[in-house]
Amino acid sequence: MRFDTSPAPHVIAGYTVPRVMFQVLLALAPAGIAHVALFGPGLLLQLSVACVTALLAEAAALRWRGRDAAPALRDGSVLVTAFLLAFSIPPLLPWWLGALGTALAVLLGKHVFGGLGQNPFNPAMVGYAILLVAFPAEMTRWPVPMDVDGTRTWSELARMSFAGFCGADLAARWDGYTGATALDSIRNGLGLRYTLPELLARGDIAGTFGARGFAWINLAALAGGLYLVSRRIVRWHIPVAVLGGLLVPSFIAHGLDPGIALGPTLQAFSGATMLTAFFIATDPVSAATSDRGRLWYGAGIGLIAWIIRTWGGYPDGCAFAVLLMNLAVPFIDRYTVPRIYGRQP
Amino acid sequence: MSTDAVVMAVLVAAALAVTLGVALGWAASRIEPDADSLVERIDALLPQTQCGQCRYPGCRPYAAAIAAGAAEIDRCPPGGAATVRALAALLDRPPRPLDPAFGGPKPARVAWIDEERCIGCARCLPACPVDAIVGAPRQMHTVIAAQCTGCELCLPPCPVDCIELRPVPAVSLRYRQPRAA
Amino acid sequence: MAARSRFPAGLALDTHKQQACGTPIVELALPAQVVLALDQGTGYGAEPVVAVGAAVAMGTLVARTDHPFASALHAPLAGTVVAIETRAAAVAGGRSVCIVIAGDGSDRVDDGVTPVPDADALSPDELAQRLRAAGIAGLGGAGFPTATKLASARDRRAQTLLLNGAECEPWICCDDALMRSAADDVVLGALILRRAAGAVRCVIAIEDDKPAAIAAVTGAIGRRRDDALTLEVIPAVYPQGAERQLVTTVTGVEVPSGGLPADAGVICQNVATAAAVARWATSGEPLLSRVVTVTGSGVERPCNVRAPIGTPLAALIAASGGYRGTPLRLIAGGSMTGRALPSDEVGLTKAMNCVFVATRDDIGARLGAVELPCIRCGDCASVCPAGLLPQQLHRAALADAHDALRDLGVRDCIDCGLCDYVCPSQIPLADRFRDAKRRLDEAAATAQKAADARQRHELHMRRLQEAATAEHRAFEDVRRRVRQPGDDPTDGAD
Amino acid sequence: MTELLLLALGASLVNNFVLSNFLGLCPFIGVSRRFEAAAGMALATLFVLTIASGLSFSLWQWVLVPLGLEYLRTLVFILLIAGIVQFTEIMVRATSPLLHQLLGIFLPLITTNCAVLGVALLNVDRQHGLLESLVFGAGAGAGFGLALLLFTTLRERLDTADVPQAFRGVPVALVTAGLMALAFMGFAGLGAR
Repeated sequence: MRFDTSPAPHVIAGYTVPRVMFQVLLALAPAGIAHVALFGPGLLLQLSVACVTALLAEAAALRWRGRDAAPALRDGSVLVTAFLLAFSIPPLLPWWLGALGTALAVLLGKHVFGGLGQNPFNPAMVGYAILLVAFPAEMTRWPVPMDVDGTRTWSELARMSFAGFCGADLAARWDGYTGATALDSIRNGLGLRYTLPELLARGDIAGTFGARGFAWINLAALAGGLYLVSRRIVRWHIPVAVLGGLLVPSFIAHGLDPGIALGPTLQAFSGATMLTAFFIATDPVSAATSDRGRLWYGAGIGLIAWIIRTWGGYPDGCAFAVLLMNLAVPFIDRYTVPRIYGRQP
Repeated sequence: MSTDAVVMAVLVAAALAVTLGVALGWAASRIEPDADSLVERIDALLPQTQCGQCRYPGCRPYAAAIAAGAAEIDRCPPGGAATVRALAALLDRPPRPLDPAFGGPKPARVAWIDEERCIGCARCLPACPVDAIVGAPRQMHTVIAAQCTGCELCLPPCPVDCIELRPVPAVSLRYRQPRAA
Repeated sequence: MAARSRFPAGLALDTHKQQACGTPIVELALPAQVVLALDQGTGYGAEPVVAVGAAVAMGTLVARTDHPFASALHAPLAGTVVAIETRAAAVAGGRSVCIVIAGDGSDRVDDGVTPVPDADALSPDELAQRLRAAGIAGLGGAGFPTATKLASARDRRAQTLLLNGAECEPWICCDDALMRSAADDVVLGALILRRAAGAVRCVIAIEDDKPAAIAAVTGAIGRRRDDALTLEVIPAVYPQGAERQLVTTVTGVEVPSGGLPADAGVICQNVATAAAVARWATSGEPLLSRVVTVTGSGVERPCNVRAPIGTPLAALIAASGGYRGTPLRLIAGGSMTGRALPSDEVGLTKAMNCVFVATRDDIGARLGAVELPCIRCGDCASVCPAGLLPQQLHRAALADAHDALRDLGVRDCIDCGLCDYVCPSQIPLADRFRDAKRRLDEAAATAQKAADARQRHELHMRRLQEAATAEHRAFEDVRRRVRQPGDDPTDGAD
Repeated sequence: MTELLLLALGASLVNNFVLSNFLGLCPFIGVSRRFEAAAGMALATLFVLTIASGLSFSLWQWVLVPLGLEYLRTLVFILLIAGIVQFTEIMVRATSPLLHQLLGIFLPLITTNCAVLGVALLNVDRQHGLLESLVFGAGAGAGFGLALLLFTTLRERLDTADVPQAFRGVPVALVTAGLMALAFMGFAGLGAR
């Protein structure tokens, strides 16, 4: 009898890239529900545009390279990029900006470098940063969340989201329904020499434990993130380091000057903190690769985000922090090779 | 602009130039360049066939020529693309294909003496750059295959053309698979 | 109290051991023919000392060797040598010269096989010599001659003999079965080996998922009353049985990169090797047979079989009730590191501890695997028992970057296959690394050859130079002598 | 002290000469294929920038201004920088011939690295003192070196990536540099408040 002589090992665990990616999408669901409940259905509109654009861009890039697009479309990685971008942009963004950002993310952030596994930068953050730099006004206009003012109904929010999605002039009809995010308001307020307690006392910025609206999204993202950690799809190093890098300095600064510096709770539950810590920074392709390297990488993201939030020109520095640490990844990898068994340290 | 100002400007510029010139000249005379270490590192990447196909008399002279910038890195057919790649990496130059003017890559071969036809003239002995031919005048000669680099330098001196190049006998490299029992 | 696993990582795998382990060891009837490969799995072969047509008895020496990595072969049955030819074999490269012996059905024993009168009276050196002559080699999977290992342990003054009963690889359970049925043999062999290695203590290490074997060995040790002979129960984590990892688990010391366990003061031997030593000490029988697990969904009745070395695998499978279903791969060893064999006509080797007949049920996930690009998830690094970064090694291997491969420690890879097993992109990492190691070996050989050539070239040039100088000097001498009379016309006396 | 620290941080990160001001792109693209070469270039540039800042300031303050020769500054600075670069080249060739080979033409070209002249001129324009000039020069040099080393390690990683044929080599390097500049925009406005 003849047999096939493939090399060892002859078994594999069978936990594949598509399954990892779809677990990540699943873990985003709680944050998505919170997002829709607080900011209206804009997220769903952005998601649909982002997903369609991402799949088309991925297919086009692979067709152009003469490769089979089917396995790449099935592996789900491009959908993760689309989801992360859709979660990061304001739900009121005109659809063509969402589409532009997604196309840039997939083409410039990923396929220029060779596609899955090759990109040094997080594609979603590339798309987001380009949009933020090029369209600062559109990118900082958010709906006023549901938990700020009880007189607004969700259906009004829905109609406004749709109008914004279609590119209508929101200022004409929906003024008062849109505004800056909490971090942006705090930043502007501090710029006008208000103190932090004064700003927080206004009530439209922060609730009991974090920023209005964003606190719940962050909480939901934390829950989804903990699910990923418990399933060992995401290992704990990066989230812990990101949160440590952000919260430790904010704790110290808040203790030194509570009049200006944001406290750790507010930092943790505002902006894109949890989304960054558990979903964006943990993209393995653009993250450092050893456990020790991942601690450095995550701490760097947290610290840079804190620096930008505290002194920088942008209210939420998470995207830039991720990109800045992305470009340091090969450098980190070079100096954080773990000790090999049997070798001297 | 007054003449004084022009004179002053010229003087200042000239003074600066002279000062720098003297300082640099002094530095250049005091600090000796060390070229050998680079030649060593280049030589270590060459295949040491000593075949002279690069038109230098051996590998080290070619390495010296590369280090001095007198020769390109594409002149070594026995090393083939791998050697060009290694040299390009060492010197951070773009890799380039072998220059066909210096011969093309050939399969690894070693010299073999047809002992029936060898007349024992011993002319091939000094020609071999690595002393891989054993023999004495009026004795039959033999090539030590393991030491032959396939440089072909023994072919021209042979008066009866009894040397030919044959494929390298397959050397099996034993790689033992470690086991987790 | 189980010791904590102290090597970098590892993973608890599905062991699939119960299939074969339920029944006692089957004694195989003598096969009609045996195929003895001269290379028994180490890559080095012995030399035949019999000719075709020679009559042999059980235990007759048929191939001898002086090579430290090859082991002597003895006829496992009485009969006639019918062929000495290259055949398919369970060795690297897939082929080896084999001695084929047809049995005559008798149980004639060679006159040389006599009981060892008193193994305790022999010096360690003599013991090692006798073990080498008896062809005893590592039965754990490597097939490395025991005497060679003993010699290196004595050279390095290793103090501890570590008897490996971990048997961490899935599907294999021959050592478990042997320890349960012949624990006294294992302990006797351990004591002989301890003396032969010059070690002062002996530790038998067994994974905690083999309670019956642990009980049997505990009993056997109790009967010996030897303080320097202990049992260590270790966690069942793959690759616990890999030599380096086992040394670290039991002693807490790491084997230096590129070194031997003896450099950490330990010599490892398999429990089955110890049992074979005991068999030799009591009956004088050289290594003629071994216990092998025949298992997998592709055989009717998985079991452990004691079979003569050289038994064609087809005969082993027949003894296990024959094939079942559609066997796809015939694997010598377990599912993680076993070598897939092309045919069931190859003979059992000393190194072969398992015959794993795999169907789609066993290896289906591997068969359907589609390789995707590496996403640097690092799962491989988190299981690597050598503390390597397989994801970085993979990039270096694809780029054929030799310096990076060396720096990242591809040579420290023990080929356990775990990175491959967990990879979500289903990249055949283990095979890539095997290939990279082979290319590094080739490059090193080429570099060595170039360095030799360079040295000889320098000598050659110096000699040419000296010859030229000598010739010049001789020429000058002659010229001076020719000129001298003219230079001094008064000098005509001589 | 805080002022000086902020000056150094500003010159190295916020207004990074390569990634924010796009000065010195020639060695940034040219000497970023290999880490050893990039490290050598980073050190050489740091050295030249610091020394040139100090010397050019001294010449300006104590020679050109007293003599009323301010209009000669470009000429004098370039001459000075060329001299320092030549000195650096002699040093490099003596200490590491391999590094000299690796840097090749880019070593003398530090002379034309506009970052060096830029720093010298900015020192004069911003009326920095001697210490400030040195710190500004060193900060700019450190920022250049940091950007160069990060870029080099990124490019080394891209060497083994499956980059589309059309983007291999310099194109993908330029895209990467662009994305690095995008990331550095995150520092924009830092300290403005």
